This record gives sequence, C-alpha cells and structure tokens, in this order.
Amino acid sequence: MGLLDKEFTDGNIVIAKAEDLMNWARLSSLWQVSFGLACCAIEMMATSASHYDFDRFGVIPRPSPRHADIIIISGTVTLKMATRIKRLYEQMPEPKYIISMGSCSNSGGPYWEHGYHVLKGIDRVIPVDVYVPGCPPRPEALLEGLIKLQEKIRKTSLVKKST
Amino acid sequence: MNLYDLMFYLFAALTVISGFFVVTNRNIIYSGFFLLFTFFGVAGIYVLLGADFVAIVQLIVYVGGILILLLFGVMLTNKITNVEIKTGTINIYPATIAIGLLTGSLLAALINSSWLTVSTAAPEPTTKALGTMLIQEYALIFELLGIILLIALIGAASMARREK
Amino acid sequence: MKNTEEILQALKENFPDFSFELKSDLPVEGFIICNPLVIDKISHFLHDNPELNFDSLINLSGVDEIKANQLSVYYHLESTELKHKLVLKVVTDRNSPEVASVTDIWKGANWHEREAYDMFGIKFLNHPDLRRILMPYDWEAGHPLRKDYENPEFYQGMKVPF
Amino acid sequence: MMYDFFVDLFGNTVIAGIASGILMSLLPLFLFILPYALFAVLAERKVSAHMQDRLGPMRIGWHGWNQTIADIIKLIQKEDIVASDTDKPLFNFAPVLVFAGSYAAFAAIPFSSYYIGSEVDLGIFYIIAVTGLVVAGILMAGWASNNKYSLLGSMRSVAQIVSYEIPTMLVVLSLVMVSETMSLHTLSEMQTGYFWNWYIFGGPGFSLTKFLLIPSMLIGFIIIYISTLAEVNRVPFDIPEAESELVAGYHTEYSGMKFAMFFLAEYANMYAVSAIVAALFFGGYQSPVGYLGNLLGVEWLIPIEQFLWFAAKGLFFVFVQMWLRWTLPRLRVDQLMAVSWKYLIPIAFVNLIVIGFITLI
Amino acid sequence: MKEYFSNIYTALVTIFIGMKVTLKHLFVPSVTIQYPDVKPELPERERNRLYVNMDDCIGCDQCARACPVSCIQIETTKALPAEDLGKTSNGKKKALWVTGFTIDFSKCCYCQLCVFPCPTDCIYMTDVYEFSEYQRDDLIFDFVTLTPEERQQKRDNLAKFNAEKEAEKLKAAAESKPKIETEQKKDQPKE
Amino acid sequence: MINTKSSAIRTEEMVLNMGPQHPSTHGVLRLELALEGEIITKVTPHIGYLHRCFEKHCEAMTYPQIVPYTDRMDYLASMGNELGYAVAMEKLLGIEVPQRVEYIRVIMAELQRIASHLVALGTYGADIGAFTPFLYCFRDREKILHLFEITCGARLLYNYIWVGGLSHDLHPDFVRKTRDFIKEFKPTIKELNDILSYNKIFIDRTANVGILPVKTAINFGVSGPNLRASGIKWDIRKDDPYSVYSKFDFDIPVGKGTHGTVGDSWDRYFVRILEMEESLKIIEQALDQLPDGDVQSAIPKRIKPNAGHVYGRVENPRGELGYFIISDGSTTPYRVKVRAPSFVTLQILGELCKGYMIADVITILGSIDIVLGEIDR
Amino acid sequence: MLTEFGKAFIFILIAMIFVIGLVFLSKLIRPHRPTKEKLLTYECGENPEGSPWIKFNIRFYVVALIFLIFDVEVVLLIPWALGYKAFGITGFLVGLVFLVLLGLGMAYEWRKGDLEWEKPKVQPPMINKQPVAEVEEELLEV
Amino acid sequence: MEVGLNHFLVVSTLLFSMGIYAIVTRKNAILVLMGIELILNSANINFIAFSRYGNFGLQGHLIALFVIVLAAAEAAIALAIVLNIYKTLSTVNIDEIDNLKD
Ligand code: SF4
Ligand code: SF4
Ligand code: SF4
Repeated sequence: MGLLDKEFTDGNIVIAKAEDLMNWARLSSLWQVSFGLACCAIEMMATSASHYDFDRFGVIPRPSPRHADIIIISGTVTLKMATRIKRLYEQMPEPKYIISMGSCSNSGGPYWEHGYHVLKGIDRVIPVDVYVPGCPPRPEALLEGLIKLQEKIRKTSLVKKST
Repeated sequence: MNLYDLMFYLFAALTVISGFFVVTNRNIIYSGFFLLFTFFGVAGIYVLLGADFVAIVQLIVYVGGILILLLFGVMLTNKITNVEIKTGTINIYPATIAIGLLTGSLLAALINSSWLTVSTAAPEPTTKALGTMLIQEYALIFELLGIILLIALIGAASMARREK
Repeated sequence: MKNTEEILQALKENFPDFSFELKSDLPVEGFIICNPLVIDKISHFLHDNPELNFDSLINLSGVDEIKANQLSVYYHLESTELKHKLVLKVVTDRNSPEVASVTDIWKGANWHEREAYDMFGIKFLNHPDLRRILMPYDWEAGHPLRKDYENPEFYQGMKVPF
Repeated sequence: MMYDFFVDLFGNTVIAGIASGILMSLLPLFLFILPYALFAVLAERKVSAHMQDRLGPMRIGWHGWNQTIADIIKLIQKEDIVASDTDKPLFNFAPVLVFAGSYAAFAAIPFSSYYIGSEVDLGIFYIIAVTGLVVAGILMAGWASNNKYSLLGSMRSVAQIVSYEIPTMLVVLSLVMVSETMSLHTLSEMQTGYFWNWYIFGGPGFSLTKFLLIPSMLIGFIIIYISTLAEVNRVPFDIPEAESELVAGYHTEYSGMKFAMFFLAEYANMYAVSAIVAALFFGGYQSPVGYLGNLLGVEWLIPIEQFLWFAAKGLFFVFVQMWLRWTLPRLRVDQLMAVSWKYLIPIAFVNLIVIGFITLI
Repeated sequence: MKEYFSNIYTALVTIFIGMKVTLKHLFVPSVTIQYPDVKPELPERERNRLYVNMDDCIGCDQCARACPVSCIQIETTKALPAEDLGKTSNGKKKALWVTGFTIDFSKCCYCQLCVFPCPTDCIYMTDVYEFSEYQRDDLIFDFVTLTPEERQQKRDNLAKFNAEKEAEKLKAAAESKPKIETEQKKDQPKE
Repeated sequence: MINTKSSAIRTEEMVLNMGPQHPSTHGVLRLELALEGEIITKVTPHIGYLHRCFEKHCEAMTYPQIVPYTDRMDYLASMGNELGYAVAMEKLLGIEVPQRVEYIRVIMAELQRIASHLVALGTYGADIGAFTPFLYCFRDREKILHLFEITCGARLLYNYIWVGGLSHDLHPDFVRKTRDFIKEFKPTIKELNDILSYNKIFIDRTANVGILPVKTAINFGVSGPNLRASGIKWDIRKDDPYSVYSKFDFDIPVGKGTHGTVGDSWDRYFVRILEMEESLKIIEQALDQLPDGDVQSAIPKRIKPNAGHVYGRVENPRGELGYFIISDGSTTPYRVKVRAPSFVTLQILGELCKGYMIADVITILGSIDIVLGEIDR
Repeated sequence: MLTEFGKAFIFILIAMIFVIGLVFLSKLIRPHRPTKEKLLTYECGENPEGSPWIKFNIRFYVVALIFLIFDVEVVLLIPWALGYKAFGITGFLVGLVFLVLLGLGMAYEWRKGDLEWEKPKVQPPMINKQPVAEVEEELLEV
Repeated sequence: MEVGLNHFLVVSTLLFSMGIYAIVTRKNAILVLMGIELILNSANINFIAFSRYGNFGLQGHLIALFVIVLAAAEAAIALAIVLNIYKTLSTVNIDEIDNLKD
C-alpha cells in the first residue's frame, strides 16, 4: 500500500507540501506512449518536431507503455482498435493520464453519424482527462490541452474531499 | 574475529549455499543464475587467498564467458513453455547417502591430517610474476594451451555449426 | 493501343462460347459485361495475349445493385506497356454471389477481392485466403457496404451508434 | 587519510576499515554519479534538441534545469508492474545486478590522484570482469520478463557486449604492453606533464618509439571508442533497444523505479567507458597544460583541478557519444556483429602485434 | 581486400560528414516557437473555432444543411406577425427567432463548408483554437443570445399564437405546426 | 533406434507481433511475423484498424460534402486526394475549369508531394534509427504547411480543391513566399543527403534490401515512386496527363541501383528525394506561368451528374490514386470506390520481407511508405 | 585496513543496497492497483501469442562460444604482456606464437563463416521466373 | 578460530561433493556440466589454498589458471556436444539419451 493509494481525511502542512512536490514532478515529466492513430497523429508528430517541441514540457515519447504516463489518443478510434487501446491503457502504470486529441477521439468526429466501424468517442472505453478539439487540432491547441492537463494534475490531492 | 575471517565466512557461505541451490534447484535457469553467485564467491575466496589475478580471470572467464555459454545452452536445449522448466533427478536417495559418506570421510581425513603450512606471506600483485613464469618455465605449456584452445574452438564451432 | 471495341472483338474470337456485352452509352467509359464464373479464363487471356498484355489490375470494385437484386464487380485493367485500358464488369446474384478469383493472374487482386468480400459478401472462388480484411474478423453483422446493411447495437460490449 | 581518522574515532581497525570503505564508495555515488546522471540526462536532451533546431526542456526550472529531478520524483511515484507471467525473483533482482555491475566499475576509476575507490592492481581488467555482472543481469532481465521483445533484446544485447569485449580487451592489452601496468591510476600518473605525454600521442618520454606509436595508438583509440560505444548500447549499436523493432529491448516490461535503475545504469556506464578511454589515452585526470595549483603554490588545489579535468574529459566523450547518437542511423544486428568480428578484432589484433614490435625497438 | 578498406574509409568519412552537419546545427538558432509564452501569429484565413454572430443570423438553416458532419443544430421559432426582429447588417429581414443554435465542436471537422452558403455571412471561422475542456459536453457551444426563459417564452408565444389561429382556422392548423428542427438525436442517451 | 520425428529442429518458429501500437509501423498496422531465429518466414499484415467507412460516407453525402472526407484518407497528401476527386468528378460532369485553377492545383499538389515525401523520408530515417533527419524534414515541412495555411487556413486537411474550382484564391503573399521556400529548400536537400542518404550505415541498412523486380511490381499493381524505383518510367502525370501537367517540363526519376540492385529500399528512398527536386522544378514553372482569373467561376451551384460511372486517377505522392465513382443521377453518389495506392502496395510486403531479418521489415515497410488512412479508408 | 578488493566489494554492496533502498522508497509512495489486463505481457496491444521462452537462434551460442575462447586467450596474454619486455625478443616471440595461434583460429572461423551472423536469405519475389536484370533491361526506359 | 588452510579445504570439499551430487543425480546434461564446473572450481580452491599456505610459490596459481583455461575449452566442447545430441535426439536428458542409443 503506497502513499498514493491512501486517502487522508484531513490535510496537514506536510502532506500538502509532499503533495505539491509530487504533483509538480508528475506534471513536469509526462512521458508519452509513442502511439498515433490517424491524421491527428501527424499533428502530434509535428508537435514534437522542432517548431513546437513537446520536449519543452518534458514530454518525450516512450515506445513501451510501461514507461509512460500519458497516452494521447490522436485520431479515429475504430472498433477494431478500441480493445487494443484499452489494453494499452491498462498496461500503463498508475498514475496515468489521457488526452483525447481531435474530434474523432472526442466523439467520433466527422464519422459519428455514418461510421459503422468507428467508436464514437474514446471516453466510452477509457476515462479521458482532457478533450482537445480540432480536426486536427493545431499543435498549439494540443500544447494548450497539455497545459490544461498539467493544471488538473496540479490540483489533484491526497486529501479526501468531504462531499 | 577479524575482517578477513568475516569475509571468508561470507564468501564461503555464498559459495556453498548458492552451490547447493545449483545442484538442487529444479528450475535449470535458476541453477544457471545461482552458478553466478557460486563463481562470484569462489572469486572472493581466491582474493582472500591472495590470488588476485586468478580471481579476475575467474570472473572474466567464468561469469563473463562460461556462465553465458551455459545459459545460452540451457535456453537452446529446453523446450520451455509456460511451465517452469524443471529437470528431473535420478537416484536421489542412494546418491545422497553415498555422497554424504564421501563428504564425511573427506572432511574427516582433511581435518585430521596436519598439513604443512608455512607462515603466510602478505598477498601482493601476482600478475607480473605469473607472466614471468609463463615466459620462462612454462613457455611450452603456454603454447600448448594456445593449441588446445585452437582445437577447442575449431572443434566446438564445427560441431555447433553442423546442421542436423 | 487498342480500344474497347477491338478488345471485345478479340475476346469474342477467342471465347466463342461465352457471352459478352458492350455498354458504351454511358457518359464516360464503356465497359464489357461478362460471365462471373469464367472471368478468370478471360483474364488469363487478357493478361497473356501479347497483343493485349494487360499486365496490371488497377482496380477492382464491388457494387451493390440492390434494385436489380444483384451484385456486380468492376475490373479496371491497364497495360503499362501498350498503354491501353479496359473496364470489365461481372454481375452475380445477390443471394449467392460467386465470382471466379483473378488472384492467380494479378497478385494485386488478392486484397481487393478480400475487400469486396468483406464489404459485399461476394465470394471469390479459388481465392487463397478469403477472410475479412477491414472489419474485425469476428464481425457478425453482415457486409457493411450493402445498401440494406444494419449496424449492430453493440460490438464486444462497446456501443456502436452514437 | 580517512581511514586514519576513523581509526582515531572508533579505535578499532575493522570498523574503521569498513566505515572508510563505505564512505569511499558512497562518495562517487552521491557526489558524482547522481549529479552527473541528472546533468547527463538533461544534457542529452538539450544536445539533441539543439542539434535538431529545437530547444529541449524549457519549462521546468530555468531552461529545464529541473527536468531530470522531476523525472526521478515522478518515477518514484510510478506503479511498479510485475506482470503475472514474469519470473518474479529474477525480474526483481535483475536491475540490482545490472546497477551493481556498472557501479562496481567506478571503484577502479581514478577521479584524481587523491581519490580512487580501490586501487586494484588489475584496474582495467577488474572493470572488464565486473561487466560480466551486467551481462548476466541483462540476460536475467530479458529472460524473466517473459516477453518476446525483452528476450530477443537481451540476447542481442549480450551477444553484442560479449562481441565487443574482445576488441576492447585487445586494445587494453596493447596499452598494457606499452605501459606495463594495468592500474588506471598508475596509467594516469605516467601520463603526467603536458598533453604530449598522453598515450594518444605515444606516451611519455621522447624517443623513436613514441613517434612510431602514434598511428597505432590512434587506431587503438578509435577501436576502443567504437567498441565501448557498443558495450553501452549506444547508437549506432543500440540494436538491443532499437525501438523501431524491439520496442524497448530488455527493459520493455520494467516500469517505475526499476526502469529508472536501468536508465541510471546506462548513463553511469556511458561515463564509465568514457572515463576509461580518457584514462587510457588522454591522460586520465592529468591536466594537459600543468596545474594552477603548482603555479600558485596552493597544494590543495591540485586534486580539485585533477578532478575537474577528469570530469571534463569524461564528459567530452559522453558528449561525443550523444553527438553520434543524434547523427547516425543504427546498424542491423548482423552488420553489428560483422563490425566487431571482421573489422575491429582483426585490426586490433594486427595493431597489437605492431605495437609489440615497436616496443621491442 | 580493396573493398574492405574502402568500406572502412567510406564509413568513417560519411560519419564524419554527418557529424559535421549536426554540429553545425548545434549552433544554428532553433526554430521553436515557445508556445504559451509566445503565440504564433495566425494567418487571416485561419480555420479554427466557428463563431456565429446571432444578430445577423436569420435561421435559414443553410449552414446546417451544408455541413457534412451534421454538427450544427438550429431550432427556430417563427416570430409573431406583430414582432419586428429587425434586419441583418446586409439588409436581410429576419423572420424567425433562433431559439437554438448549437455547434458541437467535438464533432466539427473545421471544413468551412458551412461558412460559404450563409446568406448573411454571420457564421465564420475565427482563429481561436485554445478551448480544450475537461468535459466533452463543454465542447457543445450554444450561440443563442436569448436566455432560456426568453426562448421558452418565444416558443410559448408561438404555440399560443398558433393555438389561437387554430381555433380560428381549423384547417390551417395542421400546416402551421411549429417548425421545430430540434434534432432528436441530441437527447439520445450516451452510453 | 533413432528418434527421427523431432530431429533437425534448429530453431523453433516464433510468432512476433508488431503493432498495432508499435513505434514504427507508421500508424495502426499490425504485422504478424513468423520468425525462424531472426529470419522472417512469413509476414501477415492485418489492416483495418483505421477503417473509417469512407465509402459508406460517400453514399450518404452530397458531392461537395465528400471533399473533406477525401482529405482524411491519405492525410499526408490531402491536396492530392482532393485533386483526384476533382479530376474524377469533372470528368464525370464534363466541365472545364479555368486555367488559373489548374495551375494553382498543380502548385498545391506538388507542394503537397514535397511535404508528403518529407514525412516519408523523415520517418524512414527515424525507422532506421537516425532521429535527427526526421526533425529536419518536419521543420521544412512546416514551411510548406505555412504556405497552405495562408491560402486556405488549415494546416493538414484543407478542403481546398473543390469540384470545378478552389475554395479560396491564392493569398497575395503566396507567390513570394513560395519562391522563398524553394530557395531555402534546395540546400536542405543537400543536407539531408549528407546526413542520411549517403551515410554508409544507412546505405548498408537499405541497399540490397527488399528488392522489388519490376514485373512483380506491375503484377501487384504497385505504382508511384515504388514502381519507379524498380526502374520503369511510369508516371500518370506523363503517361495519362491530367490537369495541366503536360505543359511542364520535368523528369521522371527512376531507381538506378546506385548502391545495390535496382528496386531496393535505397532506390525507393532516393527516388523520393529526386522527385522532390522535380516537384520544385514544376512549381517554379507554374509560378512563372500562373495566369489570372477567377477561381470559383466554374463551381457548379448544384452537382447532379447524369447516371454513369467514371474512373479518374492522379499521381499522388504514394502512387496512383483512383476514384471510381458511380452516379445514379442524384446529388449523392451511388458508389465510390477508391483505389488507394498504399492499399495495393502493402500487399507486396509479405513477398518483399521473406527471408530478411526483423530489422529489415522495418526498413522495407518504411521504404514503401504507406499511410494507413488510405489503406483502411 | 581493507584490501583494495574489499573496497571494490563494498562498491558492489553499496550499489545493491542503493537500488534496493530506492525501490523500497518508491514502494512507500507508489500506488499499487493491479488489474488482470495490466499484468498481461505487453505485446503491442495484442494478445501474446505463444510463449517467448522458446529456443532461439544457435548463432547466439556460436558467438558466445567464439567469444569464450578468445576471452580466455586474451586473459592468458595479460601476464605475458606485463612481463615480456624483460626477456626481449624471446619473450615477445612466446607471445607472438600464441597470438598467431589465436589468429589462426580467427582465420578459420572467418573462412568457415562462423563469424557471419544470420544473413538474410532471400530470393527477390518473382512471378515470371525471369532474372531480374533481363526484365530491367527491357523496361528501363519505357 | 583463525581462518586457515582447513577452512578453505572444507569449502572446496563441500563444493566438490555438490558437484558430484549434481553429476550423479541430475538428468539434464547441462546440469551435469554445471556440476563439473563446480568440481573444477573446488579443485582450483585447493590449488590456490595450498599455494598460499604451502611453500609452492605461485605455481598453484598458474595451475589454477590452466585449469580455468581448460574448463573453458571443456565447457565449449561439451556444450557443443550436448547441442549436437539435442539436435539429433531432441533431448538432453541423460537417461533418455541412454535409451535412445540402442
Ligand atoms: S479528428 Fe480529424 S484530423 Fe483527427 S483523426 Fe479525426 S478526422 Fe483526422
Ligand atoms: S466547419 Fe464543417 S464540420 Fe464544422 S460546422 Fe462547419 S460545415 Fe460542419
Ligand atoms: S446560414 Fe447563416 S443565417 Fe443561415 S442559419 Fe446558418 S448562420 Fe444563420
């Protein structure tokens, strides 16, 4: 049972500081599964290329999901592919995050109506953290999505929220 | 109990225990990896005996070479499916008894015999002296070893190469 | 360089038993309709005959002609050497569609035919490996490009429609 | 020095010996390897970025200086997956073995004339011997992962390391012939003075031999550099981890801290081999131009200067490794073997004989 | 033998050439645009999020019909004869209350096909691309400027008006059903 | 007694999966490799992981609405896809488009060819292990994307070439910027050659690997650079000219077997580099001759062709892209079948890889330059 | 006082403790949420087919074998390399003979092709069984 | 008790008997080879121990060196033989090989 599995009922200053440090580390070093699906993947590649440079944010592609923290669903998810993506996602170690990039993975995109073989939104299979709209999203838009994700991670807390 | 003794017991234990696992473990891959520790322990014992060069050779040849070869051999010859690769044993009980007796008698003999020991000289680098000996007295053996190795190389390689 | 009529002539000479029909009143290209079960023999001839030398199959497409209750396959042939083209069409019954495979003659037909099978359910006789190609192998809801295709509600626990 | 201090402190030589030994071995770990690894991982990213007209990490700390720290803290937090089909004991032990093997090499590396972990007389061969542990560890990792990529990757890795060990040893042997010592410490001592005393320039002293040796030494240097490159699995010899075919090689299945340990071992290895090359051919910790300490008459400055020189030389070769990595494509596995067995070994072999003749003159 | 040495030679030389290139680039300034700090200047024809100027929209449904993805949903309510909705900026008379105009940006493919047919040029592409969301539903944009109450009121008005009319003219009632183009699909349950 | 039944087992066959998530299968291709040791005995590609039902969509869309979907097939060469569709449709409708439109189309298609080849070359380098050229290629591609962006506002999927015209006229700066680009781009080709094409390791990895004899290629229906690399001058721009290609003077590079056999991977790679140079030539000529005019005058208000069918084809960066369109006289097509070059080309992978090693599969796959978007459609 | 080897041994121990300690530290922090899918072997998202624990190429073995022999020979040369100078030309000759033996082995292996890794064994895909060169001649400049 | 010659000899004896044990009881030929390596190692310990505590100079070391060299050669050859047997008989179990022989 590790620290991250626990939930504290009340936060104190030590937990808050540790939490800040860990959140900072997690958001600063989001390694990505090098994995692309369709047209959006090309923009994802462009994002890691020189002009936009994912590496500035600490995002580097890792070939194996075991080393990765974040998976960017970049493109159309077909039914044939969905099970594989689910498995890939499952095989990533916690804590892990998902960015859904582009209309297709948000909701099926241009294929939502007649696409008999298209999964209408990746959130039907795995939980999505940030939806980046666009078809394909500009690299800047993806970067913005990443910043949004970082914001989200920054706000995560070990302290159980009393509802 | 000084450091030297401590080290000795450490390495002796490492050697003997891992050696024991080598011969008794049913998973041959484990045997292979335990052999690593045995060799390492033996190297440690050489060091304690002041044979630094032999120890290094032990590491380079045994750990870096023979062990790898053995492991490759294991991987090459075992149909390993998901089941643990186990190897059978034969005549355990007679063998255990016989070997127990053998060991006992050997141990008894060696403890009871009084070996002629000279006062121990401090260990010092031995490599150069070995080199001198190799060139002078043992030059012939040195070349002979070369030939043996050559033959071993040719023989083993051609055997391994042979199809079917 | 031969045009469609000349090729039709050659075909008729060579295969007196088979029926051929030329349609050329369409706006763009004329094509020859032939028998689906002998298309492999015809193709052999077209490929091997040095005068025709159709060395390349550029396209093969299935079509669902639901009104006539039939499925058809179009073959677009081309000769890279003689630079002429030809369109062949075969028509088969919609309920038991069977067409001879031309994979032996043009290797490239392999996947095209698999795709036609996948999308329309056209069976290509003597095809070496007639499986689904684009859809999942365990897709049970039929052949999606048929006009009367209905999409299933679920596939492997995933909801399919929006 | 430290030992004496501990003897005073504990009044017992055994404890003092152990304590000083532990301290001595902790020194390079915490004072050198960890900071170096932090730096090198970042440097690799920065160097590659700038070579590719990018910027590299920029947003975590000033110009990304905290990037590696964040990476490590993150890796500590990552779940550690041990897949159900793995051979768990071996799987867990492999990173330990690999890191132990690569760290043990640092024992024989002289960082300055005042600091060397262990002055084993057999220095360089000791380093070669302990790489055996790394090899066994890699094989263990690949085997235990129960993953095809891992197994293939580890076997290739082992075959590769093993093949390139021979040219390395042959070149080292030729250096031993010239210098008649195997200790990196002594070797560095011998190359004192100015840079023309380095072995790459034929070694200390002025004689005909020195000039005859220069070409041979140059060839030797190139060979050993290439083969050490291969021994640490760097491009163009990174086939075991070639992501375009084997995903991530033998550490495909590792996650979290264990993966980090492989990573750390890899970077430690990079420095170790660079340091060996520097010590063999480039004067080790010796300054090429003399010491400021001598000039100013400040004794205590010299070890520090030596350390800086050594670190600088090592880092330079690490930089060249990175430079090569971001320039070259990778070889295919059969070509890789061919490079070693058909090019490096025969040439090193001939070189050795030539050097033997030269030393006789 | 010759080949053997030429291999070594070419290998070393080409590696050296390659290294020269990368070394040169080490000192070439990088082309990276540091995005959140420096935002790139976008060309004027940039195609990103759509914007609808509701003041000008006459609710003609052209854009929705042109859209290949059907991600525009328009609901219009006829204005009562007494109401004057004013004119659009290019002089077209408005006759419909647009009580619903949503674009689902999680489906839109940013193809711009909806822009061209619009008679009043009120739907157009902007250069806003930074609108990632944590929830998918937040990507459905509602452009209607009326408050929900107002919309309801318009619908009620029309219903009342129609009811009155119906009462007057039984026959016409069937034809003048409120033209509501609400997509049924919208309310379908999502998984 | 010798047990003969299991003798001669040297290495057992092993099945290795590559993909769908794999760093170098160029998308969601799955290859099932049967290995004997490291030697490939059989490669079975499994496709369809990106099957987006393009043909079904066509049957539900009006003719102009199809254009955005064609973009999404070969997403590295959207302009080419649109051009192909426009060519086919204009053939079906029998309409003429203004010269300016044709010139702009050619410029765009050729720029797109360069952009697409840059991706192909860059990822090829990355497959072989050289990551830096990949980024250089993407850097230069970004400049082309900028040209597209100022013209039509999109970076990747343009919806620019319409049946009968274009969605926008050129941007006023376009011509100047394109000329600038051509000037800048020429030296970078040389740089790419220096760092990758002539590198000894690269040549060793690619030369004599995956040799594709021309007969086989034609029989399989392979087209485009892959076919030309096998040594035959076959290019639809010359052999069956469409648009205004007949007005330009350009060469068709073919594979010569400089470092190995004709039709090996290196040839396929290098043909693309040469093609980029030819494309630059075409663009320069087109820019010089660019006529004035309106680009939207010929766009039909409502597209409703007569019943019939047409096969229109263009030379896309990956080869012959054909649209087989059947119209039943309504505003939506009855059936559209796309002859996607990569779909055809990928079939030869199994033949090419037999007997090579794992690493060569990557080499060969990279050299035939596929895009899953158009394979699966 | 520790011997030099003792110090080296401590290096190894420290490294092991370091790794174990760090892994333990991370155990205190990291989450642990195994699922069945997660614990499957990674194979590009597909179901792992067959076991990887198979017999593999004999090449690996041959390489290890040749390596072992050469390794031993080089190791035997170490003492010689340190000491031969004292004996002048005789000393060198002793080693030279040994080296030549080594070279002979090398040459033998080279000749026999044992130094070759598995080479691609391919025939170009042919359909009409024509030699490649001929076809090219025909069609090169169509 | 001060560690002396006997201690080393005990270790070597134990190693030796374990080697014998492996040879006698294990069926797998490669394990038998491992047993032989253990025996050789135990012999080496003896050589070196005697060379240290006896008055033999460095000859013990030299012989140990020779033994290691021979062990390497032996391992190479023996494994090659085992592999060959495996190739023809498809097993490395000694008793099975025994049975298959005739
Ligand atoms: S969202 Fe658009 S660009 Fe992205 S994969 Fe889907 S169709 Fe392609
Ligand atoms: S941009 Fe295209 S997809 Fe988006 S709303 Fe307009 S027409 Fe529809
Ligand atoms: S086309 Fe223009 S005016 Fe008509 S509904 Fe759409 S946005 Fe409104």
